Amino acid sequence: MSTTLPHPELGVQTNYLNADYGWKSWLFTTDHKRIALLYLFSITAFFFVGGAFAVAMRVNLLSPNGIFAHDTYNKLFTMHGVIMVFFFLVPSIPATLGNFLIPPMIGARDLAFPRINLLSWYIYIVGGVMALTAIVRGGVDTGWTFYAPFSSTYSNTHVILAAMGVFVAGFSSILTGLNFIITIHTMRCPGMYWSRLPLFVWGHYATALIQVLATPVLAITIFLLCLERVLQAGIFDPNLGGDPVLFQHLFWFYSHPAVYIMILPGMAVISELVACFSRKAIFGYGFVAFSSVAIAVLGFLVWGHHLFVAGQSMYASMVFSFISFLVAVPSAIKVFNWTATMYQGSVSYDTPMLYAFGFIGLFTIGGLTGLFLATMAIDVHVTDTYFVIAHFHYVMVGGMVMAYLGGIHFWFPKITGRLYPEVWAKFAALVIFVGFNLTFFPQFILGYLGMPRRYATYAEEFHLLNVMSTAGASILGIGYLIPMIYLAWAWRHGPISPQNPWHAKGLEWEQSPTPPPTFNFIEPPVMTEPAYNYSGAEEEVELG
Amino acid sequence: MSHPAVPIRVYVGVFLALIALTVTTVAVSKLELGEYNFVAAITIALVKALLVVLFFMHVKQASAMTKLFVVAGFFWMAILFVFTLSDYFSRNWLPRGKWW
Amino acid sequence: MGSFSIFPPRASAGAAEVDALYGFLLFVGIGMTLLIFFFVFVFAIKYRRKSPEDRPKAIHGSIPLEIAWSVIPFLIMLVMFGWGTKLYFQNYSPPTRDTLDIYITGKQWMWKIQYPGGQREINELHVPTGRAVKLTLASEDVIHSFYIPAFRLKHDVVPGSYQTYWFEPTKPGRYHIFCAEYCGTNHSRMIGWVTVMDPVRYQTWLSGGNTSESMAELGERVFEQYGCVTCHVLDQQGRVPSLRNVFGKPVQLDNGQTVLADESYIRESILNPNAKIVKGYHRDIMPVFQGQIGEESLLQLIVYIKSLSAPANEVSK
Amino acid sequence: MASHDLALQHPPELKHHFDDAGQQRESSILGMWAFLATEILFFGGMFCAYTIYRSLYHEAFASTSHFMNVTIGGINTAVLICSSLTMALAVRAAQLGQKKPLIWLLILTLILGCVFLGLKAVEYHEKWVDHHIPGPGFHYADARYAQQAQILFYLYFAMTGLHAVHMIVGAGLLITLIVMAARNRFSTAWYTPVDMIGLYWHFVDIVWIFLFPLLYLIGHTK
Repeated sequence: MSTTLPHPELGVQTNYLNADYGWKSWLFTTDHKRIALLYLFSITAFFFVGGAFAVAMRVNLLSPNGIFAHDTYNKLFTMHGVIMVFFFLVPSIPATLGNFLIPPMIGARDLAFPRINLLSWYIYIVGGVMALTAIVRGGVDTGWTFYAPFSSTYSNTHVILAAMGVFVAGFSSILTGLNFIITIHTMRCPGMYWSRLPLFVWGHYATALIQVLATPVLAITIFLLCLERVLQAGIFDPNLGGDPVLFQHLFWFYSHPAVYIMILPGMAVISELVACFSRKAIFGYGFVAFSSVAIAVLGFLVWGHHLFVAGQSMYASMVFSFISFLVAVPSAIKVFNWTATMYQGSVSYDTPMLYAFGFIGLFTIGGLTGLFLATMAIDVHVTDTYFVIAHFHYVMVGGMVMAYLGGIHFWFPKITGRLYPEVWAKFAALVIFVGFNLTFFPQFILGYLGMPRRYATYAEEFHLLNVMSTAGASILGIGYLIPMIYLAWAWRHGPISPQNPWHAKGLEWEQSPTPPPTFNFIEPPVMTEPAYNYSGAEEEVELG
Repeated sequence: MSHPAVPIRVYVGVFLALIALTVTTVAVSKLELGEYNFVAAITIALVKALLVVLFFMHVKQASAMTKLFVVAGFFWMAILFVFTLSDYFSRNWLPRGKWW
Repeated sequence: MGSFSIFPPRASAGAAEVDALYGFLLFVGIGMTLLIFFFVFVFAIKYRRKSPEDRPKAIHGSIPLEIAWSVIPFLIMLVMFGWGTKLYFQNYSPPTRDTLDIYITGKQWMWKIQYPGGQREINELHVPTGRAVKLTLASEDVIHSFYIPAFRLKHDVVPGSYQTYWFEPTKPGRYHIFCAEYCGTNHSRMIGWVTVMDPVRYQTWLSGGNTSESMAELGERVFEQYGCVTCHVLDQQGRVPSLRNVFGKPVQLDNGQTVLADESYIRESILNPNAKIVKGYHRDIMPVFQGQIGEESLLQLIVYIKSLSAPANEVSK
Repeated sequence: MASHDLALQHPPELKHHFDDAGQQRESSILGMWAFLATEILFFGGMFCAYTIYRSLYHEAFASTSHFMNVTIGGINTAVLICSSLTMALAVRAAQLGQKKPLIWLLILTLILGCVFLGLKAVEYHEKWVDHHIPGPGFHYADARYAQQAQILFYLYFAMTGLHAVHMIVGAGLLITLIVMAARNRFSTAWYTPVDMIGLYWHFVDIVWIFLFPLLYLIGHTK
């Protein structure tokens, strides 16, 4: 960071980090910022556990005949999926950045229910420990989708323990979402109208809607699955009169909206980054804000596109396909508006903005390949192949993880009160971008060539592309380790940050000290201007 | 609550209505109405639920936001029902006409 | 490895159509990606920060632009939707007559394939060019998915029901069969080969196998073995409906609905006879066979019932 | 909680991060409704499964009604409606600051809840005796419907079981309320817990209002 601004010695001031000491002050805290850090550390741990499984998978796929036993590989991809989806991606941005930033952004002293916030972290940990126990005791091999009747009758691994871990973690997600919704509704400071909410908050509001309304259906589905596994009464087993497709309906009623739980907060972060590093009000604020809610609502109506080849009625498939195209429109609106925001702006290339560039590019590819999958005849060919793997990794890793890292860098000074080393950060961003594309782009080609997913061994002609992918994965893995190291270093030894190192707009930078005190503000905050008023205009014209 | 206390007779009236409806639903189930037995049972249950929501749970006097939350819960459940059932009911439809 | 291609072998008319649609999607997708990349690069470079004091003027948006970049992509997507839906219905709705019917049963972890003539194979499927081939897919245990990349087709094989799709092979050769729905330990070994042959060689191949009985004959034995014959006396209307000339015809039910007597209907009527009652007959006469008949025998039985309706052309050899 | 640096003098029941009691009450009520929305979808998933299997296996489901104890089910419906009335009156008493009626109404609600659970246990025992617990020991008189009836009993136990769990949780919450009320923790200005647990209790009642006709009264259609 090229900042040479004189900084006040904020280190001596009381802030949320030095307000209290000792492990009790952390484990029994109700401060949303400390809970966010608890989440940050636990999520990072799960990210590296899940990442380790991914590395093992890529190693296995170096050879067409595989290296590990089939059962081992099956457990690897299952545990990679379970850990990454339920214990990293779903809580990632909301539970860390969202938890930390929503109250200061709307001018509140804390979330509406601080104790429930802490409870949600404990629930998350209990769920995580259950899933990890399942792994340690021998793993689970059903795929993260837990499809019946394989999971309910045929698998002889620790399905119940792992599934109950997911069940429990779901309640953590529900409580986080509930807390956000109520906080955003009732705790906004004077002048913080809905039309002035930062887009970060809008994105999290939409995310929270999904968390609250979709997660309970996952819970009940897993409950029915576990009960079925115990009783063998046949609710999902066709040999006893059950219908396995019903499981898929109930499962995807949650799990498709859940991919929006995973991407909407990423979009929320990118809106902040693009505005700040272009020094511009976001282009089409109303459209970007509304598109988040539109994605959240329409996202509930498209789950059937996972069932085009599963024996679903062709007519139902047709409807689901159509709505799947519809949900692409608000996503496209976001990308266009971010791009337009840079027009005539003042674009700087600080690390968070590099991640934002990466996000826009990779999410564009991820989103457009989503159209291939919404097109039913193409989906018949590429579903359950590496094409799907590549598509959702472009969205989840290329999109969400990029946004997560961008957000972590952007708010690192806010969280820690210190600056990170800019050169290392830029280097790491580049390594991650290159590694990511080398890992996942070949998988699109593999998919169209017909390589099915979840294959421990594969046909000879897929060898070259798999080797490329594994090479990329090793670069990507190193890319993720670099920020771990320099961010940990900067937390202790980085230069002290001024209150607003980026000259960013928003209450969390302008009216809250860095790092914030326990109740975020010293003076009661007031919002006196529209969001993203980077031009400093006195009177704002009506928004588009 | 920001609203004044509801008179006891309202609660008792709702209670009596609920009991009456329970008796009705049992009685109706003894009749031979074919498919309409199901319709009747669900309709009566919906009326009962509505009474409880509006009066016992004070949604009648609640803020518009609370009402929106209540409606949202049921609306999303309707999404689950409508789309899932649409699959089951159209699974045996034959493709009409030739597509090629 | 020979020349590198982003397309797998293209061995059916349907595959060419899917590839054409894929080409359209690629064109649109790459075009959109380039467009966005172009603007991001141009804006990022042209409007890069020149001084830390830069305070660019705010632009709050443009309704015409927003409408344009919502509506135009949506119209393009409508084309994708229409085209994709048409192909989907086409590939999943087999022609109603003159198809070569092949029956596939998946189990952990192999594909068992039965031909109408009684030939059986494991993990090998032989089909002739120039003829519509209809696959009927059944599973004995978990969900599998029968995937032939060269035809750009797959369908989940769901236990408890029949799934079908069809294709018309055009190019002789040997192509992959994959199981595409995760099914347990040896999922990635649940693979096989489809061999497409020209019709003459196909006939030779068919006669080469040592088959004593056709599928219909095997089915007739099942019919006798399970005692179906005691009530379903052929050519006789009694307490039970006649089975002659039922298959492929619409059936009037006692609840007023009409269903087509296809494989799924016959399957349901055997396993769970009270589910659909033919108009004019009584329920609870036929015993429930759910869980009593193996998937392969059931398929033979269905082929037998089919043979009671099909005039000669169905029985090859 | 670091409350020493707080300038504002809050009333004891007002949490530090709220501006005033109105904001806090509004948050609590909205939060409770958001929670109930998740509960609606939680049970909704099971109701959806029920609806599908009922439409697929209509007759098998109808045949099970001979084994459902409509008397107990009906009495339990009445018991729950009574408990909803007493709960609603308890909230009213809290609102008017009438401590004694509040405590007695809460106790009455708790008793009615326990009656419901007791009758439920009797019913479960009947099912046990009849071998109607899904699983390896399941036995159904009508062999034609054995498998399909097992699915109904599976749903019966899953739905009523989860409902009973909610009742047990509700009973625990009622005990907490009774203790709080006895310790004079509530006032006309602050009785939010009574209000919220009231909402929860009524919701559990509504679930039963649907369970009763769907599980007990399906037999006579044809």
